[in-house]
Amino acid sequence: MQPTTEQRLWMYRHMVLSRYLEERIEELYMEGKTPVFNMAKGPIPGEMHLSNGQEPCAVGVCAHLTPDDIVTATHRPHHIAVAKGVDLDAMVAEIFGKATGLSGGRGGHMHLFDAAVNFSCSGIIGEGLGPAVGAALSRKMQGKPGVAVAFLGDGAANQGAFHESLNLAAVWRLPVVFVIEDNGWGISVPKQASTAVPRNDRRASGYDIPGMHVADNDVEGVFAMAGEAIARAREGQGPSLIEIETSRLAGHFMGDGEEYRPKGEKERLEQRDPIPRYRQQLLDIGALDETSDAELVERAQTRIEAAIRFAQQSEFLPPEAALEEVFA
Amino acid sequence: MQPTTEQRLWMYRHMVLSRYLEERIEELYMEGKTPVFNMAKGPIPGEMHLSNGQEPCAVGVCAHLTPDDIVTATHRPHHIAVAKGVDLDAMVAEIFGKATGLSGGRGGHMHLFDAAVNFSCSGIIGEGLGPAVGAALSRKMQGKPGVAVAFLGDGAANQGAFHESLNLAAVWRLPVVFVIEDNGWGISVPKQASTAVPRNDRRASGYDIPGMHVADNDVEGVFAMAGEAIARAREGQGPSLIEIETSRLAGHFMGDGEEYRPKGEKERLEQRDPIPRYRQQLLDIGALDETSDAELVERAQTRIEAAIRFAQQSEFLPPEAALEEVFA
Amino acid sequence: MTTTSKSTSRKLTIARAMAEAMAQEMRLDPRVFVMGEDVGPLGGVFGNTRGLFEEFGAERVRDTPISETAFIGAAVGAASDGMRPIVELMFVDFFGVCMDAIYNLMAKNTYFSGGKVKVPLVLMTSTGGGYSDAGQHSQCLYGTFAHLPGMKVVAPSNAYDAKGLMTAAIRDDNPVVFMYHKSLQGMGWLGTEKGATVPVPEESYTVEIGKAAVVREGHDVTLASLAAGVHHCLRAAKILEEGGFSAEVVDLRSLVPLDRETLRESVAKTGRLIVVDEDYHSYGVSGEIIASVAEYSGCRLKAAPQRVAYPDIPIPFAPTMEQWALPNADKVVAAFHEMMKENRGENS
Amino acid sequence: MTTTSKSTSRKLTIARAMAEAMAQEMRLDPRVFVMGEDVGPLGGVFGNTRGLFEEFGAERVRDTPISETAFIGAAVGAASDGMRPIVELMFVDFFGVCMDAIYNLMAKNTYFSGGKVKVPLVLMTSTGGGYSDAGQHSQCLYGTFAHLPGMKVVAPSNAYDAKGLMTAAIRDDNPVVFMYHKSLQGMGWLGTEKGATVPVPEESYTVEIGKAAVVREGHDVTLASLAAGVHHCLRAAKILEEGGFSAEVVDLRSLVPLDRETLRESVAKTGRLIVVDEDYHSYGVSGEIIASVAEYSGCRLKAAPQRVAYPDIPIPFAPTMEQWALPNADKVVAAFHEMMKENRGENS
Ligand SMILES: Cc1ncc(C[n+]2csc(CCOP(=O)(O)OP(=O)(O)O)c2C)c(N)n1
Ligand SMILES: Cc1ncc(C[n+]2csc(CCOP(=O)(O)OP(=O)(O)O)c2C)c(N)n1
Ligand SMILES: [Mg+2]
Ligand SMILES: [Mg+2]
Repeated sequence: MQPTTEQRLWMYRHMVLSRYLEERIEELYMEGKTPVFNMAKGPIPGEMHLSNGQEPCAVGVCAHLTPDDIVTATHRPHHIAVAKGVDLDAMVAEIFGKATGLSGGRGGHMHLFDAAVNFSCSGIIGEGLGPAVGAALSRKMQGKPGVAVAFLGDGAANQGAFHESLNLAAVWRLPVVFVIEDNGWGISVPKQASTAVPRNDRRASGYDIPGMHVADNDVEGVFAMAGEAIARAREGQGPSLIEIETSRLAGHFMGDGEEYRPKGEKERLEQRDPIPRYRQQLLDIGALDETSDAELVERAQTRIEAAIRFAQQSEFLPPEAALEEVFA
Repeated sequence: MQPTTEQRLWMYRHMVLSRYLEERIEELYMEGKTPVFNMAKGPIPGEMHLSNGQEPCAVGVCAHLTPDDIVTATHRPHHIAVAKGVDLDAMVAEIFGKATGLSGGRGGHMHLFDAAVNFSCSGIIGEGLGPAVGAALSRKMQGKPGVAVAFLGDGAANQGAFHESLNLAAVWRLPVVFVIEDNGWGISVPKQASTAVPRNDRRASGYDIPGMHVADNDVEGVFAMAGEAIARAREGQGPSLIEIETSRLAGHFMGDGEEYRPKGEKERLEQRDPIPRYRQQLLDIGALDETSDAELVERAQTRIEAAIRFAQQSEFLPPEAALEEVFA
Repeated sequence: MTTTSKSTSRKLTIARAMAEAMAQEMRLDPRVFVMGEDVGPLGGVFGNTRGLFEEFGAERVRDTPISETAFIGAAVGAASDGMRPIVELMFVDFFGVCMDAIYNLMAKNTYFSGGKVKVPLVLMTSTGGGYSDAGQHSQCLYGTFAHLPGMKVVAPSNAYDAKGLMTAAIRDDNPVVFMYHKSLQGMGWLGTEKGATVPVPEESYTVEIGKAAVVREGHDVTLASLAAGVHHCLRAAKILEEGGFSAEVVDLRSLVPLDRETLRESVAKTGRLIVVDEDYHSYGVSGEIIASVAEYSGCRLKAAPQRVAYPDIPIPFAPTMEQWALPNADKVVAAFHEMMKENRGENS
Repeated sequence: MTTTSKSTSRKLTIARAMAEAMAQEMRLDPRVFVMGEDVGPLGGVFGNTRGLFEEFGAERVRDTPISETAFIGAAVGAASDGMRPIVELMFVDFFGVCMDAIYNLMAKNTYFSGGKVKVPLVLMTSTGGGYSDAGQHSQCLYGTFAHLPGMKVVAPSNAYDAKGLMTAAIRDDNPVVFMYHKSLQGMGWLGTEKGATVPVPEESYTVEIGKAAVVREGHDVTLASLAAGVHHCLRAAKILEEGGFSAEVVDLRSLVPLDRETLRESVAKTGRLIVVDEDYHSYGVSGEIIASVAEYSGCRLKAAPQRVAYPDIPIPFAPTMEQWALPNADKVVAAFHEMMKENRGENS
């Protein structure tokens, strides 16, 4: 399955949007955190897991989804949220904890919920899988269209929830796709020290479902595999599992010293940064030229800056609002 | 791998011991529970999960184990306890809740612990797997010999603990063998309604470990596969997974009406009762004759009767003993 | 919404009352469905889904694999997508294999979404011992669930409340943990607490979640409890009555929200409090109830409050030990007499 | 076994004190080992295993997959087989994915085996918020763990106690849950409570599990708390002192066993009690502490006891909301003044 030019540009644009967002968050996050790094300080306090490098997973999958389809993402959710079409203003405002945020600042960066595009994420490893299965069940029972996609990390593939959810989805033949973003790390622990198989797509056969693999963080490889898996799901042929070799260009979270990384790894990964690579690919096939690229990048930056401004200019909810929304 | 005559007779004797124990427990359990079945009544109150039909799994595996090896069993533990060499008197006394029981009556039939032969079991599905992995780790770290075997039901193979434990054992290459007693049921739910693969040994490849299968509840098939897996473990080649097709001749627990069983299933299973089958096999190859069989059966019955008498004649702990042994 | 008419004299067990509430809601609302282990053809190990499979079929009454994390997580996903699942965790003792799905997901998604995602889900689960099912099948764990914010927690003592609370729970837009005590289910094989099988109207009705009930009036002492404990209290009240004392019995019915008003009013009247709780003694329901009264300066106690709770030990198998450890009417009566020895004067 | 000599003036953070206790025990006893996520080369996300990997290597300081059920279950199996594992659950908030291994296995095997199987295991886990890590990374859950029998539960407020309690926990033949509060760890990036970094002797010593400490004497009110809350209390006591009131501060240190004697003695002396608890308000530590005093007829209270606890809400991300909801010294002071308005006479 090959993307159309429009799809190619959509993917590229969303990669650029996402990356620029992360770069800006990185800067803003550090405000108030120098010279002494204290997570509690600055306009964006708390943990921050950046998605730099993992954009191909998000765009290659979400290119096939409509707002009606369901996505559950992880503690590292920004790129996926951007590609799923989460309201950018409200999302950035949520990351800043503002009243105008997706949930008024109650959730923060690990808890982004946008019901309008059926997006959610969570801070617990493997927690999104069950809900994706359930959303797919809901669609099947209601006879409504819709596919659910659960994103997870390679580390998450060793959680019990992974096994239970894949089995349940397979037994009930539900329209779900499980997408593993294999960045080779779970915080400081390398994949080979935590995962008994080199590739998790091999685990699909334990559920009698297709297992697919995308090497080298390849945008169009993701697009192709995800397209197949999502089409299968839409046609009622049940779940699939995809593992994507991707790269975590940043630390696990902001403030990570990354001493555990083998020397040179980071530089190597940066040289394979998927965004300049895909840009070059698009230039090579003529889907993009320098001018249209510059325009696209500028538009993306403008959009992100607007969202940041929106967030910065928004107010916080009054503190007592903490007591609200516990119950519907 | 073929058993010696001695091993054959050992396996047969332990099957007979176990079955006779279950038959007697069945009778004793019903005391005080007729005409109205109330689980709280009689000399053996509480849930009772009989192992009738699953003896091949226990003896075929335990034939390869020494008291030093570790076994963790399930909520349906009697056959395995018998084959592992758990003290019969103390075990039956525990089932009766007596002071002379393995734990003074604190545990009961689902919580049989005999440290002398490294046996334990538990009432939570999949709960024994982690401890088996840990015991194997302990041996490896201490440089002591010993293999750990975790028994589980086919239903348990869909618990998260299964996945996590197999992965951990494989990553650390520990001497553990996982043995699935596939009786086709999890209470009233048939395997095909709960398990996405027809055979769980297929799941082994998700952990890069050998997956073995034994069809038709075959004692010597179990012996051969378990022998191979245990030898691998002893040689430091890591874990294996074995699935054994076995049969639950009784209900899930005593009092189960079993209306959910397809018509004729029970009769069919009874015709394939592994004990008369194995007896015939041993007669056929001359390992057993009618006289030695009768003797063996009688000795087994005598042993069980002695254990039951021991249990019946034992006292209960004083009620306040409930407060003891919470902490070491 | 609360109907108190008990026009009918038809008595139901709690098991049947639960099933009836579910069936009625399933007829009304196609979004309601049931899932869990053995809830289908078997009708639930504790009988509370009997008849549902026959009426609604395998799509809406779904047997699951033994995968509590996945299917409770799935229920949250379905509830967030517009369905109204009723999920069963067969024994509350199993919560440890799936508590993340329950408390980090089910209980928090509404808050995390700023109220935009609703999780209308009923998690029903059996509690309690007394029939020698030992330490992994006999617990109550009321305190464990009630402690964690974001879910309502109810525990009926009789079939009338069970039906009304179940209906209310299904209609609630929030997750409700419905804890039913095995000894009250009316399944013969678990023994039967007669007082739990009461007249239940055929028509649908709700019992408001968050309202305690004064199930017996009195003025010498307040006996506060829930589920099976209510019956111990009622028996104790009878014994005390024979001795010339008048006990008020408060059936909490709901732990979250907790009706502290009813409780405090009662204790303000009686001046004495005994909490009866089959859950573990420390850091649980009994402590909270006592604290809720003690911290309320409107209650002047005539004696130090007492609790008759399960000791802080795993639940032993042997019936001798288990029965000794469980709360019962005699222990409540003894606690009362102990209390009467203390003389604080009128305003202590 | 308790040594109280603080001969050294060397100050350590709690993180370093924990690591030092582990290292000393690992040198003494080859059965002691550490496992958990990122405890190896990284030295623990919260610094408490720093240096161990370098000294003891990958066999004894084991990074695990993100498989808490398996590795905590494995720790139980190893402990039962003669090892003495120290396991890390990175954030206590994650308990839901592995609570079965913790409470049905780790906490019960000794009982189920009639005392014949020992489970000498330390489960260390981080607690607490205050740095905007939101609702799945900021909880305390003290009550959740303390409620379930079979495991000891400690929560130090300073490095001296942390080292002594850790050493005691490792030497204990029972499972001990060691809850360390992130704001006290002394990791700069989590902020630093200065009062937690105190002189710690180089030599090995134990602090007895189950003994509270009166960390400040006073006679007008007892402020009871644990971990980070102790520092709020100490600050409140200073403010109160300026106002002419004298507050006694009780650092519980251990929730299981709970030192009710020290607590009751203190309240018997002061006649007033405020419990400060960062865990959820209802059905938790604060309720239990109040009940433990209220039910003890030796304590005559001059005012209704109060609690300053975390409200029954998930923990919000926005710092404005989170800080507002957290306990602090001002809230304690306000609670005291509120209390002083009540006049019960001397023996109420
Ligand atoms: C159940 C659970 N265990 C541990 C953690 C702590 N934790 C947060 S992210 C992370 C690593 C996750 O690795 P992976 O799934 O590969 O995702 P990545 O961070 O690489 O994107 C861990 C261990 C958690 N959040 N939840
Ligand atoms: C975590 C958990 N979930 C559910 C149960 C209830 N339960 C007890 S036995 C059983 C069926 C187990 O099936 P299987 O593993 O195949 O073992 P079998 O009973 O067939 O021997 C179930 C669901 C439990 N004990 N623990
Ligand atoms: Mg990763
Ligand atoms: Mg089975």
